[in-house]
Amino acid sequence: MSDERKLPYVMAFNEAVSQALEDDPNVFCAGEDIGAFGGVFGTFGGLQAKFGVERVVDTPISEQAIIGLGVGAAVTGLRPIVDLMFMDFMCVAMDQIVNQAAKLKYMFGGEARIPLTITTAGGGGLSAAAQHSQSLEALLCHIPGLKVVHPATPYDMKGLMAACIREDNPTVMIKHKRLLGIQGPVPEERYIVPLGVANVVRSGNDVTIVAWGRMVHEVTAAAEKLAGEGIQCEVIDPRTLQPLDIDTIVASAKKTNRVVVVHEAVRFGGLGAEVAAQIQEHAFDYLDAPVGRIAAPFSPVPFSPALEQHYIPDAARIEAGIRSVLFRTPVGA
Amino acid sequence: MSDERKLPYVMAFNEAVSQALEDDPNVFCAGEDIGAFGGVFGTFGGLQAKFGVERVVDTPISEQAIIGLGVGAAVTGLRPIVDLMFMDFMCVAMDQIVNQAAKLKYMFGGEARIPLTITTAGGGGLSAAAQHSQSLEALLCHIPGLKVVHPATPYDMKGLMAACIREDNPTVMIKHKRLLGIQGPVPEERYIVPLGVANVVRSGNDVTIVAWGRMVHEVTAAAEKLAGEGIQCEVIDPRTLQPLDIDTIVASAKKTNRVVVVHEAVRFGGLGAEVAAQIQEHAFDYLDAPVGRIAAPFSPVPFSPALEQHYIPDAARIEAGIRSVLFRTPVGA
Amino acid sequence: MSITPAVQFDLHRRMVRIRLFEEAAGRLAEAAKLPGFLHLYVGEEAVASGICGALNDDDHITSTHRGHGHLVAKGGDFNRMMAELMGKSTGYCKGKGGSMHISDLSLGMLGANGIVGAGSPIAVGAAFANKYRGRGQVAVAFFGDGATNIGAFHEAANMACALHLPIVFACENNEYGEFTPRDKTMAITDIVDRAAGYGMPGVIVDGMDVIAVHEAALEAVAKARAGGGPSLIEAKTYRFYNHHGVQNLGLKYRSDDEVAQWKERDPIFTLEDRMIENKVATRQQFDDIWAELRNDIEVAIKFAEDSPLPTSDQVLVDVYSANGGN
Amino acid sequence: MSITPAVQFDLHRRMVRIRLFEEAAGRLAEAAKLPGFLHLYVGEEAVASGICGALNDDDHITSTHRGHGHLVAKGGDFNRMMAELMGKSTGYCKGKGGSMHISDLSLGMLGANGIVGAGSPIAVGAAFANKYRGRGQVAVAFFGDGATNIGAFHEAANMACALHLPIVFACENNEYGEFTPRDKTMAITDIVDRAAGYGMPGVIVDGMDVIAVHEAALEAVAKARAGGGPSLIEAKTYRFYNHHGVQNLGLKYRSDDEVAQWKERDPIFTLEDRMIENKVATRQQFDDIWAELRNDIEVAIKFAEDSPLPTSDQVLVDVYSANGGN
Ligand SMILES: Cc1ncc(C[n+]2csc(CCOP(=O)(O)OP(=O)(O)O)c2C)c(N)n1
Ligand SMILES: Cc1ncc(C[n+]2csc(CCOP(=O)(O)OP(=O)(O)O)c2C)c(N)n1
Ligand SMILES: [Mg+2]
Ligand SMILES: [Mg+2]
Repeated sequence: MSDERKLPYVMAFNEAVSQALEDDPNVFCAGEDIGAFGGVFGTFGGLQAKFGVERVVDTPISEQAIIGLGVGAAVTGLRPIVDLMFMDFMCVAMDQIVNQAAKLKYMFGGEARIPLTITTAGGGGLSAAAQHSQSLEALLCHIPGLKVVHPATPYDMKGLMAACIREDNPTVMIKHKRLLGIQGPVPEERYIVPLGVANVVRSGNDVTIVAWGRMVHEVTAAAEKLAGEGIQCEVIDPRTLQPLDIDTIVASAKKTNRVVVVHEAVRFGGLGAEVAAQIQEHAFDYLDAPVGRIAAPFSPVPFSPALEQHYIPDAARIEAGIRSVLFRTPVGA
Repeated sequence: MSDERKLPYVMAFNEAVSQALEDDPNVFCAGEDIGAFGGVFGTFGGLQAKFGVERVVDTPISEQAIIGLGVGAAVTGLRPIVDLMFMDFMCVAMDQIVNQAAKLKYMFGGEARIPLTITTAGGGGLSAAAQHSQSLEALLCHIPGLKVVHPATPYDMKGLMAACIREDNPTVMIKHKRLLGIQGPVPEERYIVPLGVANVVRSGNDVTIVAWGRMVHEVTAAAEKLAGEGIQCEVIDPRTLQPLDIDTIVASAKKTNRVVVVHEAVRFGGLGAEVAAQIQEHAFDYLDAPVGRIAAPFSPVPFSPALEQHYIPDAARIEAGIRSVLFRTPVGA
Repeated sequence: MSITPAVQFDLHRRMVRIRLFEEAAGRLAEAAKLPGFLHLYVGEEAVASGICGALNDDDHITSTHRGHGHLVAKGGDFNRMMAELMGKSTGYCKGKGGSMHISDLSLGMLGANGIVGAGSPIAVGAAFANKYRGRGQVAVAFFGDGATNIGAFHEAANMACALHLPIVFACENNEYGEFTPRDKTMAITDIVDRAAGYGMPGVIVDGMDVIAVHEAALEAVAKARAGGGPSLIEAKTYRFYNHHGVQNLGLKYRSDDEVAQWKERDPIFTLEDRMIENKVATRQQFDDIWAELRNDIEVAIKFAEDSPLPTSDQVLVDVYSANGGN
Repeated sequence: MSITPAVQFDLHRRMVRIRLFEEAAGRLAEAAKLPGFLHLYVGEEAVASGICGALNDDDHITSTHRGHGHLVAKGGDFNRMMAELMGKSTGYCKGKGGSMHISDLSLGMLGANGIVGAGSPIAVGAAFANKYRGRGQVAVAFFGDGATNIGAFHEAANMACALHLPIVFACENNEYGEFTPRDKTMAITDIVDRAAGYGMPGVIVDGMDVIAVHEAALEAVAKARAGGGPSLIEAKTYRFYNHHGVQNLGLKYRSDDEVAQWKERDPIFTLEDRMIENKVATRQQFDDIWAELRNDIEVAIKFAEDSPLPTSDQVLVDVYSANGGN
């Protein structure tokens, strides 16, 4: 409808945080430049003015301590949202994420609740080069104890962020830097997009495409193009990457008999490998072709737009990849 | 032959390092407790006494600076070996590994040589609990710019370590803590096991088993048991996990038509997913069953031996897994 | 000593409990009855006791790989501790954590930690929560001299000072990180020299003197509780056993002389002598205390030995909270 | 000034080269001709120039996200720099690195770095190699005030002191980390207060006075070269433009007054005035220098604009050295 309220992705995030701050006095936010400045991507814009310096906290450049602040506050009863400006910086804080946040509950025999949300911004396409463009979700999804979401639309952004904040386990919310400005319908009222439930973005019988983050949009463009030729793609966005809604994916694979997984991360060892491995495990007899993977080649993210445009999958490469799974010609990296 | 010289795995490592220190004045070692004490696993035993405090350096407990020491010394012309006592601690130094060591050469447009070897100890089975037992190779193998080895025998240990040290790119040598004491033939003279070349541990026509590290031994035990029933397993140890010798694996898959991947790491997002994904890509029409994966379940490593014994795959679980791929009953985690 | 006799007895009791627990654990480890690594706190009892003696039950502490002493000092239950060390389902962590992750959230003990330095950022989080709630709770981060060389400690110390949090940084300077002496890993002698770089006061105390530690802790804790921000206490102390396990394994990284000299300053016996000299206590009283607590240990060992092992179906339990927020 | 006129001219030239390069880059960025992020060094020229002026070609430096100034000061080539910023194949990194990874190993410039603090451990490695080889080379780690809050800096500083390495830690204290003032992120005023915690000397210099910076650098570098170990130099300075890009974007995280006051202390004009006053130079000489270097910049822009973009086949090149050790 034309009178549906629209918000940009970044403001959908902001609204989810704002409503959580309103609803629950235990919620607070902390991160670099998120307070007075509102975050380098504007994600926390206006929140300190509204909720005060106690609840929207500027921190030093200390990613380990930022995550630790979240872990310690969560395990003692608060519901923190802590921000890592760029996803690449999670490497600086990896111990607190992987060895502390994710494991505390288990190591303590269940005697802990860690309602911690880590927010960060991933993805390339901004000529931000090798240390500010990575898609490292595969590293997080391999770690028991974390839940990982990566919304593709403003609607999912608000609902998944609300779900992360309410979740009693550590979650990582990955925003995509190139999606911050995209507009989409976002209800003003509170709602949740449940964790672990995929979204069937588009139905089709010929081939299943699994994609997340910005790739959902590239896949949709490719799917529209193919639809003009009568090829109907079923596009599935898991939205939550851990726990992964493999049932929805496998059901679709059994229907279409052909699957392509698309992601922005490097192909080798990316989450697409797990998706492919599980599909062939659970739908082996239904597959008419190997599960294809379209992803970044095995190199760091290059700076020059002239190179980066060949690095990140786009609609044209995805289309070609889909064709090769449909017609069983080799799939490119 | 009975007069073949045997060495324990740990001494095969030690000898490779010692010979490199003898051969190349640019080689030095640094790490926590590796100097006067010889390393908590004895891996660097005796080397400081032999080569001096300048070349076998005790460092502070500062994993980021330890890797940085290696990166900076490598890029300015030395050939460092730096040690992370436990693989779990790589999370503390992840930025230096992932964003610096692995990417420098590429970011600098190729104008760098990083002949850096990072050594560490992985794996469970010592009741060392969630922060001292992990197998995190999947995190490293997803990062372009690193090479990763994980030897299963003393022979491969010496040869792969020698190869890592001579390599002009950053390598990670993962020792397995439970293999340190195993004995095996190790020639005294210098030799190399080339990076990126798999070892066919055992030939067979019925099913291919891909395994690395300590799992090679458990798989071998299972294979021997099955051989008694006339089931011939082909056991492949990639030895180098990145770059992975997928050709050898795929060729075997095309011969046996059935594959099981076994690793100690958590199954979800483990390297087994990549192996399975590539096998179905390259040998789709040859497979008579889905590629099976036997790995750790989705939890941190538990402390109690009563739990850990159910966590790490063993010969019995592997045998069951192989049977389920042979007879197409569901494969356990 | 301006510390009352009752408090002296309390501190003494905490120390003896630690000593007995640790020595029992050491014996069990030697008898191969404890799986995994074991880092004993014997010799350093005055630090955990003097500091935890200044805390309330609802104050928080973070600990290290050498964590039993901290939990005992915070009031930990012998039975559940011993059961955890044996990997039993009745243990504090149901056998999932073991020595290196032992914890009791109800006592504000946020866990031993296998990663050197990783506890301090978590303590900062607890301190933040305490300030946020405004109920006057404080947090204490325990860590070793070696841990002050790691980035996580530095970030935690700086952030605590920047945010002016109610926290005490308690450094147990035992002059070694594992098998390497402090002077090989830092160019300073006193950890307290690091405090000024964060803008907090720092004080050196004799870590073998529980009263001295306690007095310093009372001051730092009071300051934190009153909104005065962080402080650092450096306690000079020594571990009587090896880095892990009981024996020195014939490893000559410390001289026999050095060990003997420190043992002469045993924190428990020193206190007992002083209390007797000051006519605050009698030898008999101490004998009774030791006997009583020895009995507690025997009970705990029996409890642990009789407890069931966790069953295989427990592996996948407790990874996530069942009740997510949704 | 005990610094010779020739050296004064040399330092001046380094600063002007930085200023002109940065302002050209700023203009190109505003005209949308430079992809990616751009962190300008304008205002801080005296720091890189004063310190790199004390170094030899074979000494090493590590840099930050704000890295052009360091490369220019170390002798960087305008053509290859400008081409890199434009993502061209003739750039220093063949277009793969861009502003945040610009480097010239032949000049010992071990790279700008997109990770705050990550350069310092690498500088420690270079310093280690220099000591190991014993040819008297030193390393300098440049970093910001904000970077001193991150663990990597701390570990690097401590390790350098523990191993007594030939290194200088050069802090560019411009009072902000991105858009957040220093006093929100640390409880101290002077970064130099951190030096004592590592056991190295530290000195504060006026970072707008290139002669003062240079004198401090000469001393610290000489000490390092002579085997005297690490030191810290804190240069109080200011960036004239925004954290990234050219304009302040109307963002009021700094007052106009504050910016104006610092701009009055422009390090280049201050030096020029002094040199003229001291009759070491004439206005005409400076005009000629600016004109000459302006021309170099125009040439570099043309070179970069005329250079080809890298081709798609270059994506997978340079990930690994072709000649591994085997
Ligand atoms: C990040 C990390 N690095 C290394 C280790 C191995 N390790 C365990 S204890 C220890 C020594 C710690 O020294 P200190 O902090 O002084 O504590 P102490 O053992 O003396 O009580 C080391 C290096 C670890 N557990 N974590
Ligand atoms: C680990 C890490 N955290 C955060 C950032 C984002 N960031 C880039 S520059 C910067 C500010 C750095 O401040 P300072 O060290 O004072 O240097 P300045 O920009 O003032 O020169 C921040 C927070 C980053 N690049 N890396
Ligand atoms: Mg110590
Ligand atoms: Mg700054």
